[in-house]
Amino acid sequence: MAEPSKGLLRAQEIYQDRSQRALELREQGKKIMGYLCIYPVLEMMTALDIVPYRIFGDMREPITRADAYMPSVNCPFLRSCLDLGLKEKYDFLDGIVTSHICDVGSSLSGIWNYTVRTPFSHHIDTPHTLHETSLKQERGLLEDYRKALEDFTGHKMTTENLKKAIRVHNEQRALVRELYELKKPDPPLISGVETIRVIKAIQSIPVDEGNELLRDVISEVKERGDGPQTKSARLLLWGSILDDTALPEMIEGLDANVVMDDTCVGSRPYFNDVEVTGDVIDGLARHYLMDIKCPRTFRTRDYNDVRKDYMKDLEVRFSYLSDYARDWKTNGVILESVRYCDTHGYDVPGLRDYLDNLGIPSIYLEHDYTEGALAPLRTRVQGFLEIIS
Amino acid sequence: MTTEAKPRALNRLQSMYALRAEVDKMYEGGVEASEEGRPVAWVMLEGWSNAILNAMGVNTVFPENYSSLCAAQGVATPFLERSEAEGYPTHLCGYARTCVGYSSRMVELDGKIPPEAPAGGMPKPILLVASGEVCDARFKWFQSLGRFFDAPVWTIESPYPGLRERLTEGAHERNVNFLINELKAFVAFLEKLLGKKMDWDALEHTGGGTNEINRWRWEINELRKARPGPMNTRDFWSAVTAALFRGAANPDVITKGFERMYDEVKERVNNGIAGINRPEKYRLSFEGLPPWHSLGFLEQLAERGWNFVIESAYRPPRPITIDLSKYSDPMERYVRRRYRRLEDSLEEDYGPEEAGLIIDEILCDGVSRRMGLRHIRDYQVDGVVLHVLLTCRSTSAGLNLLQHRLLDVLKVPSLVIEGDIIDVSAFNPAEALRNAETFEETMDHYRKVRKELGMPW
Amino acid sequence: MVLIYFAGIDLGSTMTKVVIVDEDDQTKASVVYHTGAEHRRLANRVMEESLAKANLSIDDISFVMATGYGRINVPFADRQITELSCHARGVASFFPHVRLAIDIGGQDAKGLKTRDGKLLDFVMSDKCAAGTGRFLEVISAALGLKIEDLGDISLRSTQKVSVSSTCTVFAQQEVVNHLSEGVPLEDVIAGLHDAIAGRSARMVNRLKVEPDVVFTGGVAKNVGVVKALEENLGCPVLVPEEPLLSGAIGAALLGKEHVLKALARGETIQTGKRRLEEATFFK
Amino acid sequence: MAYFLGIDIGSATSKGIITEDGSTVSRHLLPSGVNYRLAAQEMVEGLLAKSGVAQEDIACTVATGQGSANVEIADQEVADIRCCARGIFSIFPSVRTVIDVQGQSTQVLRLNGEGQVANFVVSEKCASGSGRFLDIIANVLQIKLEDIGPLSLESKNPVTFTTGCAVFGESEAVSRVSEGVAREDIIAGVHQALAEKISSLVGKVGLEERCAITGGGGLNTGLIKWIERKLGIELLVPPEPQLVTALGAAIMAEEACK
Ligand SMILES: Nc1ncnc2c1ncn2[C@@H]1O[C@H](COP(=O)(O)OP(=O)(O)O)[C@@H](O)[C@H]1O
Ligand SMILES: Nc1ncnc2c1ncn2[C@@H]1O[C@H](COP(=O)(O)OP(=O)(O)O)[C@@H](O)[C@H]1O
Ligand code: SF4
Ligand code: SF4
Ligand code: SF4
Repeated sequence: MAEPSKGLLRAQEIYQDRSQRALELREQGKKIMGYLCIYPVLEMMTALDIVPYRIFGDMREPITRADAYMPSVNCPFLRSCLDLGLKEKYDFLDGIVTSHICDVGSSLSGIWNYTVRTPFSHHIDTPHTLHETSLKQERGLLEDYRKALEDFTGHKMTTENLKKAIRVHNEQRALVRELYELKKPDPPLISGVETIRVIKAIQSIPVDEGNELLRDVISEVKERGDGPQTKSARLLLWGSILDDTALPEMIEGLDANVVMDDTCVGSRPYFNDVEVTGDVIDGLARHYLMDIKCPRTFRTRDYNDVRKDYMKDLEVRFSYLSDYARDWKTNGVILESVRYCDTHGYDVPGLRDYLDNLGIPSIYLEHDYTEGALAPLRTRVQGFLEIIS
Repeated sequence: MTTEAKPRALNRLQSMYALRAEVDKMYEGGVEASEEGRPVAWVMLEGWSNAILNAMGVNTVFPENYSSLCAAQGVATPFLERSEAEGYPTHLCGYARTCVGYSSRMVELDGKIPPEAPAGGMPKPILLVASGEVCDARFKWFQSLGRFFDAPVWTIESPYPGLRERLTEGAHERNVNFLINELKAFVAFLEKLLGKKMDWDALEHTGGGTNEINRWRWEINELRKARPGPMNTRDFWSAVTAALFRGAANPDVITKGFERMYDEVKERVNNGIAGINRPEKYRLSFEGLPPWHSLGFLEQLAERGWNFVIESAYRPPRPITIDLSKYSDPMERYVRRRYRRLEDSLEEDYGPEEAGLIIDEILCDGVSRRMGLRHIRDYQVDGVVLHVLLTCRSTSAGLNLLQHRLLDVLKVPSLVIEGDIIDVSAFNPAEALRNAETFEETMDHYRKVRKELGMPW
Repeated sequence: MVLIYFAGIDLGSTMTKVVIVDEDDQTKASVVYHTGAEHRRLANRVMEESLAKANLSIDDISFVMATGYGRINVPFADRQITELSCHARGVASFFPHVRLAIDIGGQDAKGLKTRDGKLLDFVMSDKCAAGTGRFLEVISAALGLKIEDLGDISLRSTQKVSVSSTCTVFAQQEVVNHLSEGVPLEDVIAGLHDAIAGRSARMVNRLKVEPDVVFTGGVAKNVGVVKALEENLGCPVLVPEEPLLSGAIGAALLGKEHVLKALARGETIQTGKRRLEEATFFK
Repeated sequence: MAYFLGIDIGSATSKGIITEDGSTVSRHLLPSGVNYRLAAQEMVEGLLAKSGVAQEDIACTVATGQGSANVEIADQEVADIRCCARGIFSIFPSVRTVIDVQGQSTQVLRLNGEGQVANFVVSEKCASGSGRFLDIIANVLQIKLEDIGPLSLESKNPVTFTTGCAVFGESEAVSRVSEGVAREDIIAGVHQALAEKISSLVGKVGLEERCAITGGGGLNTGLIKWIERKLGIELLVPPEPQLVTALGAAIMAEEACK
């Protein structure tokens, strides 16, 4: 038998056939838990030896069954997820955890329960604000979630196991950040396309295996000679779900490298650690409510400010992006969103104001989550590259 | 052209006009307050903040409603286009886009109300009260208005749990406390903003008034079960805004208005008069928000004998007396008056037996097939119109599932009409009418099916 | 002194345009051809024809810049650049004070914010033929009219009718229905022009309309759309004498500037293989 | 003697049928052309001439289709979906799902045991989801309509279009041909895309066995195969699929007289 592949090759294999490992583990009697978006707390799954498996859509597969259950004016990514569910592509899941990511995301959990009927399901109603009360609420919600998982597995989640899980997940976060460090040089050592493959791969396998994969990738990337070439543009990619390499492939086929991103199949879930607090759940609640920066959360400079200062407000909401732009030396930002995504859509004008103010050029691209939709975007990206070069 | 051979197909309620006028007064009141230097806030409909703001002497106006007013008067399009020019994607909520366009126009005019604004316009706000309830649009939208106003935004968070999670032990009390603390934080903020203390006694009054109004609205809806249906949804939409978007208006005035409406509807029931001036061939329910720009379309459906006897949105809650004597904290009283345990409201609505079935469904599947269909049965509805909105996710996302459940559980068919609350270009009336004709056959079919199954209508 | 020439080729979805300029930016030759299925591949012929017109051979051309929908696959080009940048540059050569350029071609509509020939920002229409020159082509073909005549016909209109179908194919049907109901031709055509202009105006509003506004692309040859665009934007709109050529001219000029810049930096100019071969599209 | 007339003025083709006692006496098809009113007149004249029936003997006329308003002699206008249901029911009483592929739109309906429409859904208003897309491509590829279906089945490698627009699809098809792509691969790509859209519509109303195809699309044997592959069932094809709606209209006319 051939040597099992490692590093980037392995990442690509998993990217192309995501469920393969999950199916193997299921054979061995492990429970596989699907989750949508990045708000369902993974540490609690890992603590109970459940394998977290992120649910994605497939922009290469036409949506044919989901339209019966969800109007086409809704997020095509979620419609695609549902479509795959209805086509029995997620039948190997033992359960599914959803959270209040957005309206359609919440609705989907009910629709999924009605139509796909995965045996176990749980919904976490993550609040939108960072008010003190919200933190308390999130904490309570996580207690419920913990109980639900315990009932599901029939095992207690000990503090010890939970702490251990937090440590492995933090390790994963650190490894991802280390990987992103390798994107800082010019040319970057790993391309945007490869990055998505790696991230999607680690969101498809148990966390410890993901860490091993990350380590392999990091050492391979550091040493290889056939990495990306220097290009005139170093881009930061911001946006809603991007679970396919098609868009970065198109961009990197032009005179640009995607060197940094703020998307949830990218840096978003990994750039802050979970603090191991005395009461472990406190730290988890704080992380998942406050640390993940995503337009679904209402963030403002100071909730008790009686006067709004627009620019300062934008600063608080988006300054991490200017840090990214500075540290990864990007000279342009591509804002990307699937059509009908409200949470990202409302942020676009403000975010562009902010970037304009800093003199960072940006462009907004909207697509309907099909592969074919990307071709017409090519001229736009190229035009943008001509503007910034 | 005054040659009206045939009376109009819709039979409008006279009492509706007075109520409708109250909404204009609310906006006039806002402008007046602003001119006198009193504070005006823009708020979202969610039922929590308005009474608190009014108790603090803040006038409230409602951009959601204001946008539908613009649409109804046919002046929304320039605002929509303005919002597009500001770089807002066109799929965003029509209310929000109208409001963005309006705000941008205001900035252009140095904070003055645009002269083309209907009903006197909405004055510049000192505060924007967003809401985490119902949909994402309603907090993202106000947040993004920061481009136009230096008014702070406060988002009122409210729990929006999954059904099964709502039944989890301890969840209800946690949610109640969440609300109480959340609203108290809001009050603390308001006190800081306005430099004065909350008037808790006033809250008892402003908060309680809604219950009276809702009680009359409930009674009116009870009357609408009659055959023929005495009140068409068109009148419901015209009048309901007075209850929902009451602003600082005296609740007693609105209560009186609905009381009069009750009398008029009652009179109709006694005399067998319908909400349409044509034989009631089909009884329908309208699910989703209405096409504010084309309410006249209901006239054309009434012409075919379609009587919309009930609607899904903004149905008043069943009036119940809640024993609040245990609770002395005014905020707790305020919250408990409205935020109920799911089990309790189900039991009141469906009776213990069916409520039990629903709860079992929820515990087992995480969803219920039966829940939320009560009005279809009670009003003996032949068919349902599902208004799928181009720009509103939260009211549209579940409609297709509803369509399946209605057929599965009650054998009631639905007609999907695509359109929008504000954007008239999303609606094709000719096509909708064509499909309406075919849908009559579908309704006939399911009448037979229900009969065969021994269902009561 | 050696004369130096630069060529720009704009391989559009509908029209292929070639412009050759000399070192003083003077146009030596320009050729416009229907792209058509064959000509799409035979861009080389269009190039040859313009060389003949200018009395030059391909070796006299210092640099060939390709732009337009089919730019990527022009085998004799030295470099490709998007039509966005080229239009911005080209338009400025006619109207130096242009701030907003609107280009409506066969495949899409674009709005370009520019200053001194530089592209600052842009918007582009979506993947639907409604709102493009194709829309007018399809309908004029169905009515047996010449595309050149639409403009004059529409100017006679006193009361334009609105066309409610957005889909080009169905609008064609609707137009036919209007006509069979006796609506005057000019009113229907004026309605179509208004539909196109309205779409573009809403789109370019995102760039904040500032004079001078210049309108280019094949559709700018249509006086009816020009008028409708002025109405929809509420400001005057300038049209160059040959609105089809701005992309090709811009390409030629950008080619020249590219060469000059490289020379100034003491670099050698990278040129392609210069094969006067057929172009291909779907790669 | 009582005759009944059903006239379907479609977006591209007008169809008419005269019945007597439930059986067809005469049928007629002609292009709708640019003037529906004219087409309607010619249709009536043509039908009467073919059948030898006198206009006075027509007891009732029902008009349907896009241009139904232009049939002056019509006693009633009825929505085409209802007529389609009636028509197919008279041919295949056991059919419960119908896919009606017309020029301007595609509709899927469910029938009850009495031939009434129990549920239905109509495609979006974009030509790329209708039979018209096939016509456009067939036209530019210079293939006769009746040949596109069989030809599409010869393809091993259906082309995926880079555009979702029927109008741009036309020019794309042309360019692809000139670049050497086989015509069957192009036409197969269009069929496949249409079949996908149709199967999504079928999903919306739910598929119940015994499913038929009607409308001009029912003449396209290739399209039928593509849909069958997508849905995994066999479709029933009436002998004259394009005339089903007109037949239904005639039946409606008879019912109206009873
Ligand atoms: N003489 C003319 N009069 C009016 N319109 C014209 C004329 N010539 C071309 N057009 C319009 O211009 C469009 C082509 O414009 P063009 O800018 O060449 O597009 P592309 O760059 O995509 O080839 C055609 O679709 C047609 O509508
Ligand atoms: N002989 C044929 N072979 C294959 N397809 C055909 C044939 N004739 C017509 N069609 C298809 O049928 C469609 C027209 O269907 P029809 O029901 O007559 O539409 P309409 O009622 O809108 O005119 C055309 O778009 C074409 O795709
Ligand atoms: S892309 Fe937007 S709408 Fe879709 S799941 Fe994410 S947040 Fe929700
Ligand atoms: S529920 Fe719909 S209509 Fe209401 S504010 Fe939200 S998006 Fe807009
Ligand atoms: S609506 Fe018509 S013009 Fe637009 S994409 Fe569809 S087929 Fe093309």
